[in-house]
Amino acid sequence: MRILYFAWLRERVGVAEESLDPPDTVVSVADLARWLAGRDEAHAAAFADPKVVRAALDRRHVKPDTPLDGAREVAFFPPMTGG
Amino acid sequence: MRILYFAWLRERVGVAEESLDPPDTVVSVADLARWLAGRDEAHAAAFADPKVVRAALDRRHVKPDTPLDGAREVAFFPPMTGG
Amino acid sequence: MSAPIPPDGGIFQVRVQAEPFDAAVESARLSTGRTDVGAVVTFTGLCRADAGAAPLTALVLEHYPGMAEEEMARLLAEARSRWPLQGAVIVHRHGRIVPGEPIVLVATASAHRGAAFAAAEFLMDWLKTNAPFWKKEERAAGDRGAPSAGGWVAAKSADDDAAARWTAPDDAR
Amino acid sequence: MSAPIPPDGGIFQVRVQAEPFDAAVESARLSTGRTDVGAVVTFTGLCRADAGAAPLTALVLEHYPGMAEEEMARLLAEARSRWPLQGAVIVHRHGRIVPGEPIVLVATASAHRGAAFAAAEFLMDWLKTNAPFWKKEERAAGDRGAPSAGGWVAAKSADDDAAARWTAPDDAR
Repeated sequence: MRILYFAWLRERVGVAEESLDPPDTVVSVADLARWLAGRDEAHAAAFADPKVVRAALDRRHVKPDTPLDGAREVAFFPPMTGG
Repeated sequence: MRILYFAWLRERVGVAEESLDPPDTVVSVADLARWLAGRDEAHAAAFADPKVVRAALDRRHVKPDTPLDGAREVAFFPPMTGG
Repeated sequence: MSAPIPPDGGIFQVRVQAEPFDAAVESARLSTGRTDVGAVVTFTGLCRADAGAAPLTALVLEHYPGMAEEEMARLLAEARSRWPLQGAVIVHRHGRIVPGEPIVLVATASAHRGAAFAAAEFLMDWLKTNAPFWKKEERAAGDRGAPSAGGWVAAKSADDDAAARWTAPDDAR
Repeated sequence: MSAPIPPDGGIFQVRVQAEPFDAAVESARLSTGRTDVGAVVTFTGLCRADAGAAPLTALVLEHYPGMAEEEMARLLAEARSRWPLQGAVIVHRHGRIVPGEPIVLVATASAHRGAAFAAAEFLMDWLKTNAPFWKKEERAAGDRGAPSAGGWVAAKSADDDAAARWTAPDDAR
């Protein structure tokens, strides 16, 4: 599974992208965020406040309880500030 | 008093502008319209339906009951269709 | 980088002309050389063709010289009193205008998009019902299907409704 | 006089680019050579300067390549499903943008002004909250007064409110 980070999540994790295989217990997007937060201090800092973390599954916005369901690309980022 | 007509009011009256001195009994814009309508058939045709006649006094929109009050320029025209 | 120009230093202009205008030039003027403008909204109204037995060949716009400019200036002043604008331009053409040509332009500039959008829409709505312009249709031979007396376009109640969304800018109407 | 182009023949386009864009060219394309377009609305969002001890020198826009274009296309499709548009263009820049430069353009074309205005405002409101772009502030020496962690601009609740005026385009958020 390809995992992307943007803006300050990217800066805190320290990489823009990583390839990981989460265990079967990781079912939803929120599960994945929690699992990532447990990996090391950098990930923990990125996911410290789940309320300001948004996610996309295969390039579509999703809610935290959305099942990963074989997605190939998961992205985490703060609320958007374009426009 | 300078009286101007626009659009189909101008076409019906037959002139774009005329200079007239209404009698003292003509107090309001509506009085003036009625007085003009009585002048001849052309004016009568222009003012046949008062609901679709708008007026300006010295280049400001006014309601029919507005007193002429020494205005130098009175204009009559249909509802506007610019923009 | 030029310094921000204070809000009062902006361009506020109304114009009535027979010549076509360049919407791009008119709206670019509102932000060029400035760093305090965050949003520019430009509306261009164009003459549309229509189908049928006697298609529209042109609109001929009559206006009330003098009052047209004054009324447009009053509408602009009203918009400025309602929204924090950094610039605004209204250009309205008169005379003969063929399908595809622009008729009217409204451009507004503000720090934020909400004010720029609202002021532009307000100005268009009120221009339609308050600016002394009248459209006459010129149609192909026969003049069949002209919608109203002598080809004059009838005022739309939809325009009155649009203008009524905003409370009256003065108590005249 | 060219014949009216059927509504499906219009230009509908989204673009993400580092280069500045020409708002005039982008919006002119929507009506040029056509006689069925009655209204063109163009919104340009620009980078503003600010005052203070450490003035803004630039915004650096990060985006999610691929998803940005896809999300903008989804928003455009949603706008087309809501209003009878004859054309629409969205251009969003990424990279370093200095005060006075344009960041985003939305242009819409329709037969009537109501649809063109509403669609342009809808697209801007939803772009702000849904298009995957993030602004980071670059400030003069000292970086004092940066509003949030590491200079990243915080999302405004006003933007969420603006987007919420329209019902959600999908059930994802």
